[in-house]
Amino acid sequence: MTSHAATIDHHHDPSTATGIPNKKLLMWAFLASDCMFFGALISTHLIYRLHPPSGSIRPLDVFDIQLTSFSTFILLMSSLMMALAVNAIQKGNVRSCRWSLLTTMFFGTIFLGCQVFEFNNFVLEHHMTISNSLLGTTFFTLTGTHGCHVAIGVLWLGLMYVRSFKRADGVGGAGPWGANLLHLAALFGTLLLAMKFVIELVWSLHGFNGYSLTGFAGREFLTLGGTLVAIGACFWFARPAGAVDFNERHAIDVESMGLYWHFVDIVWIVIFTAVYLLEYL
Amino acid sequence: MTAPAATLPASDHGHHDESKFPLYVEIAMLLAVITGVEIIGVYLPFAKWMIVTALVTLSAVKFMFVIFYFMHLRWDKPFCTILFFIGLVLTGGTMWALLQLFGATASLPLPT
Amino acid sequence: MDATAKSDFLPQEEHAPAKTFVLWRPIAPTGLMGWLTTVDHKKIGFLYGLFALFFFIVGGFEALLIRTQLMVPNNTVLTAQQFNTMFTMHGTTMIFLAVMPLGAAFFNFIMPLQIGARDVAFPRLNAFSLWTFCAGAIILNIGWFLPVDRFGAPDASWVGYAPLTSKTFNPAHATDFWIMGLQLLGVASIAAALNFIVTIINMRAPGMTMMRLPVFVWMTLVTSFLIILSFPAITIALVELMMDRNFGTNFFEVSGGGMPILWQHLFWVFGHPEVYILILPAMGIVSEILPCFSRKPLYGYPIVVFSGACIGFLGFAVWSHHMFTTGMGAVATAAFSLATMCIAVPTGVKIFNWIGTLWGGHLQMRTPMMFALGFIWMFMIGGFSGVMHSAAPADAQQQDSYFVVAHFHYVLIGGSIFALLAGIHYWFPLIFGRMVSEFWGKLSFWVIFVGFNVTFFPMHFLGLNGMPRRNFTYDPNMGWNTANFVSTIGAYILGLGILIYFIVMVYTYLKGERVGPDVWDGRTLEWSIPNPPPEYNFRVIPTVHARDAWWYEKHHQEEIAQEKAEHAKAEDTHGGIHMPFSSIYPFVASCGILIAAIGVSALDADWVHPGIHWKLGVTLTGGVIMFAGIYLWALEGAEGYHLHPPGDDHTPDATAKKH
Amino acid sequence: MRLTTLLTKLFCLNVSAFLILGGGSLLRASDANFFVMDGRQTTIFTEGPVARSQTDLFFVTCWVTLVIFILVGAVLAYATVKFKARNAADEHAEPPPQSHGNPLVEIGLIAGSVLALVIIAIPTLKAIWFTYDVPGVETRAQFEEMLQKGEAYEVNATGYQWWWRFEYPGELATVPESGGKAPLATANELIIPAGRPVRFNLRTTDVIHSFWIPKLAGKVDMIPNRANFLWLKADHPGYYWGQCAEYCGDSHAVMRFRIVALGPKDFNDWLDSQLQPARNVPVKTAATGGAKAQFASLRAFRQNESGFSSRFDVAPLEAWKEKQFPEKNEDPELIAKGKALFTAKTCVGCHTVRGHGAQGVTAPELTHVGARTTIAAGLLENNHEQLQRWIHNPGAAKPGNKMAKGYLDNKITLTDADEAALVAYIESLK
Ligand code: HEA
Ligand code: HEA
Ligand code: HEC
Ligand code: CUA
Ligand SMILES: [Cu+2]
Repeated sequence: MTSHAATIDHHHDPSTATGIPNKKLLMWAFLASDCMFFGALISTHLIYRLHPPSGSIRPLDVFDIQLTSFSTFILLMSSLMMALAVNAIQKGNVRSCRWSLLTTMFFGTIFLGCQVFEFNNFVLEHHMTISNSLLGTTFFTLTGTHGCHVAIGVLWLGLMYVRSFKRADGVGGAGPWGANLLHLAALFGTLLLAMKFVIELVWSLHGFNGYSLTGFAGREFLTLGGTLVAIGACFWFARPAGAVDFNERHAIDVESMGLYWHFVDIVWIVIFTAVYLLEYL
Repeated sequence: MTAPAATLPASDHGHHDESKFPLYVEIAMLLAVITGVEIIGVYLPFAKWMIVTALVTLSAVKFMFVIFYFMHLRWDKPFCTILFFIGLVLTGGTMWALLQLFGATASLPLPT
Repeated sequence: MDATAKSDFLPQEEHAPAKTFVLWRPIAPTGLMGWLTTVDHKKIGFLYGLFALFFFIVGGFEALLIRTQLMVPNNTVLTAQQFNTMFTMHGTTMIFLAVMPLGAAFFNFIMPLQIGARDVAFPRLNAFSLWTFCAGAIILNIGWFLPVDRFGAPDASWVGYAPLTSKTFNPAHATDFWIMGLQLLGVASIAAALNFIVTIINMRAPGMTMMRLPVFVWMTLVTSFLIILSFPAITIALVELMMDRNFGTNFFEVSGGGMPILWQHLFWVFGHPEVYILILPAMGIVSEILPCFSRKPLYGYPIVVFSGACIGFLGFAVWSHHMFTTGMGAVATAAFSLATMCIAVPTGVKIFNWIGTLWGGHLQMRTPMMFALGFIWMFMIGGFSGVMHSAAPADAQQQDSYFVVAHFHYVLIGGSIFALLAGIHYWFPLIFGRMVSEFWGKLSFWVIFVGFNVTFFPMHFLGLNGMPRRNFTYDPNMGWNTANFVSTIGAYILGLGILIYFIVMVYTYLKGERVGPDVWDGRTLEWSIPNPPPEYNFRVIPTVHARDAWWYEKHHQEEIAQEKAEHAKAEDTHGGIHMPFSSIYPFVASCGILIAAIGVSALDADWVHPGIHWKLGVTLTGGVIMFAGIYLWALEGAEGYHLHPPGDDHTPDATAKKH
Repeated sequence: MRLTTLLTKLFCLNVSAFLILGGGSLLRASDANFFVMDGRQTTIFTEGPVARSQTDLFFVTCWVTLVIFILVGAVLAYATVKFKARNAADEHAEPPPQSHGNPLVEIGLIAGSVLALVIIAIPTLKAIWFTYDVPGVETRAQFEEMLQKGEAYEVNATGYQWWWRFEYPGELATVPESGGKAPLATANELIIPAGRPVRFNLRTTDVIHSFWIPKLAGKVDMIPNRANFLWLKADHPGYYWGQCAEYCGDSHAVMRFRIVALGPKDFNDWLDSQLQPARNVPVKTAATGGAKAQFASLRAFRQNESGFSSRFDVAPLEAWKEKQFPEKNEDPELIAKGKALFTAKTCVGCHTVRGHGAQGVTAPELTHVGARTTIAAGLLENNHEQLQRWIHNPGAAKPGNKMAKGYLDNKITLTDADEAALVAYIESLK
């Protein structure tokens, strides 16, 4: 560090006293802090699991290990895609990076969908709500906070994806920020509608929450239609249009986002073991 | 920030050239396999403490793989690792202490 | 986001890229907009200082009311409820709105100058921290202006022990304001701390190695680490409490199996590191002032630095010493008792090295030095009563008595506040280019010093004589009358001293004697620049060759002058000094957060309550504004312009041009 | 320059005037010797082994740190004086040698500090185990044995906003209402046997309180959903002051209580009388012509006005003993009226008076309230005046008080005559 700092050309030099980019350092410091956030939450959950009030719900009666394993697997794969996205942009491969970003987002959304399903299931089928039991209180708060982290990650991914279309010449339809916003809207429209569709589908197959096996007719198709429209809009916004201001110089932005995403993944690794698996012993 | 690859110090740079694609895929597979083992593990008829130890170890391994490979710590300046581990170690210590405090008999809640 | 880096590899365009109206960026506006959009670490630091001093007066005023009520037994100046509100807000205000931001003011203003940087690593994030801090301060205090029955100011003490803070025992929204206020202050502090960490690690001038950092910078770094690692604990505790109050969860709800003791643990996991967050910057300041006025380097620099880090680390291992009376069991009590005692060792090391610094020096008894010496004496007393607390069984008698109040005011006022006041005096000539008169400075010191001791020393006796804290009244037959009376008189003297201090500051700011740069014959880099410092801080980024960098420069002038000239030339060929654009979006985002937080604090647990839609509407509106602010902030990018300081080869009128 | 000098002189003059005047008024104040610390809640002059161990430890810490303070302070003072620049020439002299430190000195000082801490740590550890050595906390059987042998005593103490309930699990009192027996319960005045270790099971039903009798033992908190214990022993019979030490809401400051430690015989006598149901004052004996109780109508009390007569304050233990006997000039008719009112005004909904049909549980037990020296959790002396002050407007005496809320909820209004009758009745409950 010492000799390095003394020898670098300090003027306008993008590299820093340590050679670590500022954004990366910021991210690592933030993650160190985030450890403590989740540490406090997980501790709360475990403490109450060690001292459950009498007559409380048994986790095994509500948990669904298949679903959780599936979403764990999906989140792991999203981490892989994230790593690939960083790898791609570091080599200046914008197209590949975009696809990886989209896949990451997609997996993230599936994870969230699973969580929405899981929460609904717990509340409606097993009557475990956030307020009627201590288990519900700590479980929903912990996994919900994690879910919020995933959701913020998906949002960030979406912003990055849309940003990758920023034109190098700075011109474009409603101005760069207007087009940007619409593109973003289309993207999240797609994700939300698709998620809604899938959940409706599953519900109707399970036949609860006001849906019945035979009821697969009206609402679902409406959602499906909306999804398709939104996808179309995404394609339209993503049409090739000249050079973009997005390349290996922006690798650090993608990389710091990736750090966040992977962190969310490792938190889940801990939650999966501490909150779910240990209960099965 | 936004350091273009070209201006990064050479030591950092070299790794960006050869693709890590295969490595990443391998690691992802490894992680999936470990997760599978964990899930099966909880149903195995071993002593509880053994399974708990195994689960904790396996999770720790996954954790380390993700931070050192996916999150690049292995190739980054050691300072990043130090930075993160300060947080990690303090969190671990605090969680341990909290669980101990609430595990002690003197801290039990009132019997209901 | 970083200002200095990007321009080099962006195409050096002659004209700014086409920008729409929303993303238009002010270069160097003045007036109100100038302050709201500023990203200059010095202006931000100044604002932090201004707000902090304002709240110090507010908190002090609350303290005087507390003391007035306690002046005589069975007094009726305040009602019980008002009194409880007063000490709650006094504690909260002093800690979160006075001492912490005053520390942040110095971090912002001084730290970049000491490491030879032109700004912090993320200037806009810095502005965001400032405005979010303001939002938190507003929410904390908003209750004063609302009806007492349903809102009112918080009155659950600064530690807010569950279940007194639950809806059952505290139905008014006062507690919700307290929760959301602290939550925002946490966000602001964490964001600022992250920024400082990156700045210190990454923005050091060439040659400024970690072991050459001024001790104040080191303490900033340690403090920042404490902030990012301890605030999450209270954030989570507050989230849980908020959920209990608004969403019917059971974290601290006994009827649902919750354990209120958990709140105490989470709070003190934060709370103890927090007290070191308050003292370490102070120690940093003192470690700057003593060498300067002894004309000698700090004695044992490496060990002072190391002991600072050590205190920070140990600070995470002792939280339960605030809970000795909660019946943790013998083993846990013993463990925390011993761990707490250990902290005396690194702290002692600092004291010894400060004395070592004085030893053999040429001590110049200027006002900052007086405050710094006062700090050592008073902090020692406070530290020793801390050690008395750490002996758990003895603490069983002292906990929640005035002995604790005496302890923490000795470390907080005799420690933190003395050092911060010293810092204001010390850096005043640098910041404003004027110097405080020695006579008035010393007078304020002595009045404060006397007033402080008269106020708080008798409290030790009160505590040992069994007077519990947080008491709005006491009976005349307890043997507490005189000590309380003396203490109140002392508080008035102290208030007078502080009044003198502030009047002198304001007078000096307006009319004080103008001074040239480097009035104190300083040792660190901030003294190498003109005062008040120019926007860009350093005409040429310095190259550091030794620990007390500026002292070294002064003694190796030719060598340095040559080096500087070369660097200046190099900089000009790159197009001048790079400055970041101002931005309004951090302010917008903070406003959004403020509105959303007000909405959340007004929510009711009863979700079919008639006003709920309106309140949700406010919350969502705030959320949308916040999101819009962050979105546009991200979109506008971290660009900047180039500046040619007057006096170089370029035409003077071309001081600012966009690229 | 001249002006400054003048101002300085004036200032000094003012300060001295102030000090003289202030000093004078201080000396006149009642407890000018506050540094003696011999107040009613002193932690320095202790009267039981637990508090003594804590005070002894305090003095160890105090002496060790005092010695360090003197040593370090002396060096600091010496350095400040010795190396001070005396004049301008001195200030502008060549800077002193730029020395950087000496590892040997550092190590020596660190070792010294550690040593000092060890001196503190050893008695600390001893005292921790001593205070945590609550009788019979390990097994119930062992504790029963100790109780049998009279080596220990047990009391359940429960904190309420803002009063205390004390229950004696080993003493069964007759409950005429149910025809059975129930553990003896009292409120706000704690009677313990002197010379016997007493174990307290500390509980709370609402928020956190802290149980503190400074002269007998350091405090232990009462925490919801948590079982805490404390033990203490009073060396000899005496009257003690206690107070809630954890902020618990509006009236935390006036959540006080009194403790009476009694010798074996007195204690047994007290128990015997307490185990009885509340006393009935037969109306007929009134004919014997006891003087009618006189009640002046209530004078206005200032907010926070002290609730004690100085006579009681000087000799509280004697006052307590007096209180154990029926009042001298009882007015049976008035008492009977009060008894009726007690039911009519719904006091019975909250308070228990064993044998008089009152079985409320949310408020202090009043079966033998007349035999206590204080009411409203140690805030007011138990005499006509203060009783009337209390039932006239409980909220004024104790802010936020739950009884005041009860008045509102149950729409209780009392006339002066009602108050007089109720007071007479309450005083008769011995
Ligand atoms: C600036 C803030 C600050 C600082 C620096 C400290 C420093 C210390 N504090 Fe303090 N403390 C508070 C702020 C602070 N505290 C506050 C606000 C509370 C109350 C919170 C509330 O309840 O509202 C509190 C409460 C508090 C308690 C809980 C009391 C109770 O409620 O029962 C304890 C218990 O152990 C404690 C201990 C200590 C110790 C051991 C130190 C040590 O760090 C002190 C070390 C310093 C020295 C010892 C002096 C110098 C050393 C030498 C000269 C070397 C040689 C000395 C020896 C070997 C002894 N503090
Ligand atoms: C850094 C923190 C800090 C600071 C600086 C102070 C400063 C002061 N505090 Fe502090 N105090 C706390 C932190 C702090 N306090 C905390 C955390 C608590 C615990 C809260 C709780 O229990 O929850 C507490 C509690 C507390 C109590 C105990 C309340 C109780 O338990 O019932 C008391 C009582 O005397 C007190 C007094 C004072 C006084 C007299 C000052 C003085 O130093 C103030 C000096 C300042 C001024 C006087 C104002 C400036 C001048 C003017 C406004 C000009 C006008 C002046 C005149 C007209 C004379 N404080
Ligand atoms: C809401 C229920 C409630 C009602 C109704 C009520 N009280 Fe009380 N009472 C209380 C509570 C609670 C206290 C303890 C207050 C405290 O000290 O904080 C108390 C305290 C007292 C005390 C002091 C007891 C002691 O030992 O300190 C007396 C005497 C008393 N009440 C008498 C009465 C009378 C007479 C009435 C009817 C006119 C009455 N109370 C009605 C709740 C009630
Ligand atoms: Cu009960 Cu304070
Ligand atoms: Cu502490």
